[in-house]
Order: sequence, then structure tokens, then C-alpha cells
Amino acid sequence: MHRISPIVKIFTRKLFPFILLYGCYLISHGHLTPGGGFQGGVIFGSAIILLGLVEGVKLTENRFKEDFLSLTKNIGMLIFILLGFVGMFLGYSFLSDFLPRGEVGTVPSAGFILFLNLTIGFMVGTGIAVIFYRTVRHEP
Amino acid sequence: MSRILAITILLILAFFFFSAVKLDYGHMHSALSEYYITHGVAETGALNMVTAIYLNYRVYDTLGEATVFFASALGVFMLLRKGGEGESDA
Amino acid sequence: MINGISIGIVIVLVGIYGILTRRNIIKMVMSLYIMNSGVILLFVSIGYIVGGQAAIFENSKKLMVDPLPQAVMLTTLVIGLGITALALALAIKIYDEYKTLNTRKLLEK
Amino acid sequence: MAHAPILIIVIPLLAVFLTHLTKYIRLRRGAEIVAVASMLASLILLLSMGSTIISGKAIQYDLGGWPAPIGINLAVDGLSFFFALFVLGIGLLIIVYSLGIYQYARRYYSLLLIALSGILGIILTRDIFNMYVFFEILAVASYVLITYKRKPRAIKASFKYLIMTESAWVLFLLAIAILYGLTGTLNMDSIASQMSMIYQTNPQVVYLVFSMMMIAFGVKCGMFPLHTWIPEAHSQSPTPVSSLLSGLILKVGLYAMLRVFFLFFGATLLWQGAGQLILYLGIITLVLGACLALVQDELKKLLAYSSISQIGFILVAIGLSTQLGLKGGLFHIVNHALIKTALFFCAGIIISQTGFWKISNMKGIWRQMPGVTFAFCILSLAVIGIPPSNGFVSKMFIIQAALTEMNYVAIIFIFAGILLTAAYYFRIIQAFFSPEEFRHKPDFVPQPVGPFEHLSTYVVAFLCLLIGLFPGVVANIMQPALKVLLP
Repeated sequence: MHRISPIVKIFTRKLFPFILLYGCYLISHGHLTPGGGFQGGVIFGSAIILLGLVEGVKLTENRFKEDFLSLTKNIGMLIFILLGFVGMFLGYSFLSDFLPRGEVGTVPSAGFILFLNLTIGFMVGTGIAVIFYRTVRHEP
Repeated sequence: MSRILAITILLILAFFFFSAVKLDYGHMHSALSEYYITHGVAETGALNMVTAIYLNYRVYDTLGEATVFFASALGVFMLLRKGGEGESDA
Repeated sequence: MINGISIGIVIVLVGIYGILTRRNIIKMVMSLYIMNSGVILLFVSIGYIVGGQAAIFENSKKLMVDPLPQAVMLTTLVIGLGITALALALAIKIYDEYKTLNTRKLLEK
Repeated sequence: MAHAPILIIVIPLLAVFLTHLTKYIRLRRGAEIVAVASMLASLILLLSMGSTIISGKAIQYDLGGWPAPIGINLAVDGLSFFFALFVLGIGLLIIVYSLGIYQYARRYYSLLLIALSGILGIILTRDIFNMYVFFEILAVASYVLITYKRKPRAIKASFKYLIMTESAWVLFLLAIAILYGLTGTLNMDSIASQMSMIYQTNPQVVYLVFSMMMIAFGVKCGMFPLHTWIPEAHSQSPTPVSSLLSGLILKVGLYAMLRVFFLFFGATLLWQGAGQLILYLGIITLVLGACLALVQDELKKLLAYSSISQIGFILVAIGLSTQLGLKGGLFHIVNHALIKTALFFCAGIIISQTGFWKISNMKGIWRQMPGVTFAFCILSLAVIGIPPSNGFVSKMFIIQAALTEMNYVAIIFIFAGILLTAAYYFRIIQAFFSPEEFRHKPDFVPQPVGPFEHLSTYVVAFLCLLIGLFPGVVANIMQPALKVLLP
């Protein structure tokens, strides 16, 4: 594989935070504009994949360690289920929206949908990054 | 399987599909979607109705599907390990 | 007549054709995903209302498309992603062990 | 306990992610403790609902507080209580069996718990798309579990299983799409109520939806043309996983078939052509499985083919679609799940102790392992249906149902099936008790088989005899289930 030209390297390093920012925007405004947990999470994952492709997996590995990513997946799922349990403990039924509905149109307007979006975003992002690490680093 | 055999099977399937499914759906709302559109914003506070459905009305589906994604990521993680790294659990 | 539903059915049939005739494992996984996309197109276009706007509320109250199929198909998309990732990981391991992707050769081994 | 239905599903799911985090606390074998505790909690919760279910009432539970057609709701009625009871029982048995084997790490238990919570999710849900999602959870967990030991043949078997199941379940999704287009809801009860009206206006759609769902459930429960993935998947996977596969996953396919067909197509379709179709496919599955098992030399593959032929018996019972036939079918589902799980346990113990996979070099093994071979004999008597065992009771019900229906084709093939089953099981017993000396494998270190494996095998063997002697206990648990199916 020929060497990656420095232009691409510099651009990626500069562009990386903005991709993450765009992913955060999609996740946080999931209930207002088209977007949501999955789409934002996929963009998180693609940011990490982009860094991995350009910088090489070794460098990306020490920034986003694989065990840390798998751990985030577990914690994300745990938070998802505990959000469901909180609804149950507060007297509503399981997985029900226990937070008050904010003023329509603003970010905190949809109760616990925002937190669910964040959890799913992290989970999908780290999941795709783990799958990318595993497939790239696999040698027979 | 030879191509001709596959094509004949597909033609039979196509005949069944097209004869059974009536194709002029696009005019009336189902009762359920009518409810979502009228009461959606009031009950969930979200403007994006699709997110309101899959994160508030049918959030149980999303819980199930997040488990599917978790299980497949775990599967890929376990399958493509370098040799038996012992049972290091992440 | 040509609308989302008939094209969805045609894409599903293309996927079935792919699975029936292809011998390469990777192509079988691809045709599996084609079948999945065909069903997603069909389900979403069942909820389509002629002249309807996307199911997101701006200030004006216009005729809206049915949001339920889109929400349900988001779930199917992620399930399809999970299944395809797993199938490709299995294909990688099969190639490591048997050094071939041809289903006929694999049957004998 | 108002939240009992959802807790049965979510506690094992919660345990999945807790087992991963037990790495950070110094609790020795923490994952196993969490797994067993979650299954026990679900079992206790289910039993707490038992009294109301037996008295005939169903328990509804709306998720997220939304009423039936808008949100998703779970319902525990006679049929789902009956299935959930034996699924939790056998799930607990499988976890107890795999406690003894040390190389199973936390991930194995988390995948097993994902599969079990998937099964419970299918059994309790009242929403057809939700059933699809939980079938996918079960499917993904079983693909990964089959390849747990990363043997090449297991990976090939898992890939074949994946391709067959996924392409059939795309058709199930197509059927859901068409049903949504016609009825406008995803809730099973509201679809069922509109089904007879749809049948009048457009019978072809109902036949199409029925056949697509038949294909999807046929793959899941190993019906005749779609059973080819079973032998390879069962024989190559680790022992607890193969007993999970044949004990629970095939049964959940049957549960879904029962639930969906009697709910949607009950009045319209089942008594005309479809019942006969299931009957004849069941007969072919019965005979095919038995014949292939006769010539099979690998022990686990033989047990897999025997599973297919026993599923054939159950399909024949369902195809008769009478009160007695369904009673026999449900009873045989429970019996076969119990017996086949224990048979795979015995096979696992024999293989891990001797290292032989083929029956031909397992001759004279009863001197090495008298206990396991004795349990194997009791269980094979139970599968064939010799009087003291529970297999006899369920097969007797099926024969009675076939007789009252005067369906001579079914009766002939049922008896042929029983004779073939007897043939291939006696072939194994004859090999086990053969007089010649048992030759050890030259350089083979037998893996340590702890008390858990033996304990679980003997408990199930004893349970089979117990149910055989007192079938009344299971019969009256089954009573509300039958009322659900044939009102």
C-alpha cells in the first residue's frame, strides 16, 4: 500500500474533532431534527475508522484502547436497562418516560429520549470501532 | 443451482407476490399513525416523530435491537481473536 | 404500476436469486443484505402517503408520511448491520481455515 | 408483583452485562453466580404468577405505559406460562451443566443469558415485530455460541445456519410488512381480529402470508425441507449449546408457529388445507429424520437427526389440530426438550471422557461409565416411548388423537416412526453394552468431569420417569394452554 500523502494526514487530524462535533450534534438533536442515536453513533464510529485508516491502527489503538471501547459498550447497555428500571421504580411502567417534557423545540424537550440517544450513540460508535479494530488487525 | 432453475423459481415467487399484494397503498393513514401524528408531540415532546416512536412508544424494540448489536459486536470480537488469547474478557 | 412496493419486491427477488446461484460466500452475504434492503424499501413505502412530508413537525401542519414503518425499519437496519458484520467475520475465519470461498469446495472439506 | 412479566425478560438481560463487569470484583466465579441468580429470580417471578394463570386469567403488561395498539404489550396467558416454565427450567439445567466445565469464561455465560432472555422475550411478547427482534437476538446469540470453541467445522456450520435462517426471516419481515399494510397495526390481537375479514376480501394474501411465515418458522423448528442446518450445527457446537439448540431453540420455533397460526389463521385456514399441510410435512420430517439417524455413526449427529424426527411427531400432532392432538403435541414438546437436553449431556460426558465421537469405537463403554450409560438407557427408553417414561404418555396422546381423527396415513407413519426410533436407539445401547473390551484412545487426556454434569443428567433422567408415572401434574398445567389455542 503506498504511503498516505501528508495532506490527507494533516486534514484528517484537523477534521477529526469536527466529525465528532457533528456526531454529537446529531445525537443531541435526535428528537428535533432528522438524526438520532444510531446515526450519530455511526458517525462517531466512522471518525475513529477514518483516524485508524489514515494514522494506522497502532496509533489509534493507544488513543482509543480496545478494552476501553468494549467496556463502554457494556456500560452503555447497563445504563440503557437502568434507565428502564428507573421508570419502573418511580411508579410508571418499565422503560417509560419519567422526566418532565421540556418546552417543545428546545434540546431538553423530550424527557429521557435525550439520554437514550446518548447511550445508543456511544454504544453504536464503540461497537463499530471494535468491529473495525478486529477486522483490520486480524492476521490468519 | 443452475440459472434457469433459479429464474423459474423466481418467476413463480414473483407471480405470487404481485398477485397477492394490492399495490395502491399511498392514500389513507392507518389508525395507528393517525394517533402518532396527532398526539405524538404532546405525549413525547419530540418533534421528530420517528425518534419519538422508536425511543418512547416502542423503546422495547430498541432495547432488543441494541442487544442484537451488542451480541454481534461481541461475536466479531470473539471470533477474530489472535489464536486462543485464553479467556481474557473485555 | 411502478411504486416503492413493487420495486421492493423486485429487490427481494434479486437477493433470493443471488443466494440461490452465487457460489462465493461473500456474494451470498451481499445478496442477503440486498434482500434486507429490499424489504426495508417495501415496508417504508407501504407507509408512504402521496404528497406527504417527512414526519418531522416544523411550525406548519402539513400532510405527513406514516412514521411507524420508518421507526421500525431503523431497528431492522441495525439488525441487518449486526448480522452482516457477523457473517463477514465468519467468512474471514472460514477463509483462514479452508483457504477457499467457494461453497462447492467447502462442502467436500 | 405488577411488573413481573417484564422482569422475567429483563433480569437475565441485566445479568448479561453484569457478568462482564464481574471481572473487576474479586468474586471467584462471579459470572456463574450472577447467571444462576438471574435465572432463579426469573423462575420465582414466573411461579408467583402461576396461580392466576392456572385459574384461566391472562396477565397483560403495557410497556412504557402505552395501551395495546400504540405501544408494545406483553401478555402471560396459559400457553406462554407453560412454555416459559419449562424454558426457564431447562435453561437453569444448561447453566448448571456448564458450571462444571472450567474453560467457559464470562462471555459464554453472557451469550447464554442473551439467548435465554431472547427466548423469554419471544414467549411473552404480544407484538409481531417485537417477536422478530427477539428471534434475531436468539439467532445472533446462537450463531456466536456455536462457534465458541472456534473449531473450523463449527464455524462452517454456523455460517450455513446463519444464511438459512436470515434468508427465511427476511420473508417473515415481508409478511409483517404486508400485514401492516392490510391491518395498520403491529399488535397480534388487533391483527387477529381483522384476519377473518381480510380472508373474505382477499384470500390470496392470507395464503401468501401463511406460507412465508411457515418458511420462517420451518427453518427455526427444523421442518422437512429446511432442516439441513441442524446436524452440523448440533454436532459441532459445545455440549451445553447443542442441548440449548435442540432443547429450546427448536421448541421456540414451534411455540411461535402455534401462537401465530392459531391466532391469525385459526378460524379461517387451519381446518381447511393448512392443517393437512403441516401434518404431511410433519410425516416427511418424521420419517426422514429417523432414516438418516439409522445410518449415522457420529453420536451427536445421530441425536440431532433424532431431534428432527421427534419434531416431526410434534408437527403431526399440531397438524391434527384437535384438542387431543394439541395436548399430545404440547406434552411431547416438553418431554422431548427434557429428554434431548439430557441425552446431549450424556453424549458430552462420554465424548469429554473418552475422546471418541463415533459410536463404533464406543463399544463396551458401560464398564468405564456405568452411571452415564444407565442414564442414557433410561432417556432413550423415554424418547422411544416405553411405558414407565414420559415419552410414552405424549406419544399415546398423539396416537389417540390420530385414531379419533381416523387418519390412517398418520397412524401408519407414527408407528413406523416409533419403530425406527427404537431401532436406532437400541443400536447405540447394543454398542454400549457390547461384551468386547473398551479400547481407550491412545494419547488422550480425559477432561475433568465434575459433579455438576452427572448431577444434571441424573436429575433429568429421574424427572422423565417421574413425569411418566404422574402425568397429571403436567396435564393440568397444560389445561389453560389448550384453552388459549382452541377456545
